[in-house]
Amino acid sequence: MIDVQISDQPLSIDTCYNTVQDPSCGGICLFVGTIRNHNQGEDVSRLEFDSYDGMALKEMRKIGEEVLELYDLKSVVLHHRKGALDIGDVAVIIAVSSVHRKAAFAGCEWVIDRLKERVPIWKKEFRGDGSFWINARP
Amino acid sequence: MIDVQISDQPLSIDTCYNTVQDPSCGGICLFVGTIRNHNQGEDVSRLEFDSYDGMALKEMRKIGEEVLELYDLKSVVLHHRKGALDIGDVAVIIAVSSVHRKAAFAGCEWVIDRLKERVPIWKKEFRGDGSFWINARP
Amino acid sequence: MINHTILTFAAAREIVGAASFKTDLAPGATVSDLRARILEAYPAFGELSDFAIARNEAYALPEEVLVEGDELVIIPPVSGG
Amino acid sequence: MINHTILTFAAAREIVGAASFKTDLAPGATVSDLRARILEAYPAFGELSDFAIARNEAYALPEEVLVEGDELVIIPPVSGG
Repeated sequence: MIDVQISDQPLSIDTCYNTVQDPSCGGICLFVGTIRNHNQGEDVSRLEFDSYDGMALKEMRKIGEEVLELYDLKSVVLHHRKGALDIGDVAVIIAVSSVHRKAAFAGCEWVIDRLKERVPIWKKEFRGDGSFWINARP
Repeated sequence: MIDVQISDQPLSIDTCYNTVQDPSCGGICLFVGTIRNHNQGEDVSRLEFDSYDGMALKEMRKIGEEVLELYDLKSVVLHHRKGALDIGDVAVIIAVSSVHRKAAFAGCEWVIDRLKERVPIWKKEFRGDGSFWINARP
Repeated sequence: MINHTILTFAAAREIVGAASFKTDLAPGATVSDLRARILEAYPAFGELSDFAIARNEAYALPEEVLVEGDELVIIPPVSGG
Repeated sequence: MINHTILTFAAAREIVGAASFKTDLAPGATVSDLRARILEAYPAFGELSDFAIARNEAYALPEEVLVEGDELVIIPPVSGG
């Protein structure tokens, strides 16, 4: 099962866990990405996510389909926030369930790596030295 | 920070998440081990954990100390259930926080692997073909 | 000529100063041609690390031919997660 | 002779049929000697995949000498998680 969402409301770890939980699965791996108070040596005060929702959801679903083909997983959930976030807020949650834990760890890490590579969502950091769209400039 | 617990009450993912969450950390990896409805081709109906609490807590703390030395982590939490559990119940939760996600995944997996190797906790499965202390017999 | 509307997000929106802009290209023009037109109209795109073009909600290859009504979007380097 | 109480858990408790049992060993006896005594008193331990002995809440090495008052525990193969 694949569930992908982009939301302007706080994300719920419990919701993601409950969605992948399955009586046939012994291992669930979750990754929670939160807003750090620093980056590249600068203090970060807050953050904004812009998202091209239609394509982002399609890319997230493709990543879900690929990870179910590549790893021995039962279910995968990808939830991403958009809009304005403060330090400590949850930006992204990935949850995957598997019969065996090794596949759960490998699959979960594969999903967040791919998400950061190709899902059209953009992070703007507000820091001491100005505000920047991350990765935009060389 | 290291937090280890063995409990006869249901474990809470939120509690583990909140304990490791830190404004300096962008990545939190959690592993949730649950009771599967099958093992070695047999249906499992329920399960009991026996624990040598004093030593188990010491070994869990040692694993916590070692993982903080080996990986670039901020905090680690290991909570384990004991007593009688049903299918789908949470047996163990590991949560680790890190500035970077790669360390979070690697550290979390290292902890559950070590826990399964050396923490004196034992699982008895009640299945169609009888009840067995897992790993006890060749 | 075919009229195309190009949508912008994030750093691309800051460069263009709007959520979209219009441009026209000859029939048969490709994604690669659109890319050249974008750099011509807004040279500041040359200062980004890179950018991709999405066509109908998927990353487009340079040789794809644009069709009237395509949803075309400039994708600056992503930074989700 | 020194009296030792050996605690049991899980498969070990099923073999012994109790949460503990008593045994005495000569002063200077090691963990290895205790292991031999356990197998002598309860041959069924030979049917386990393996077992370890914990002394004062840590895995004990075979050559460690037992001291009166040690907390001694048979550790069958663990299966937590």
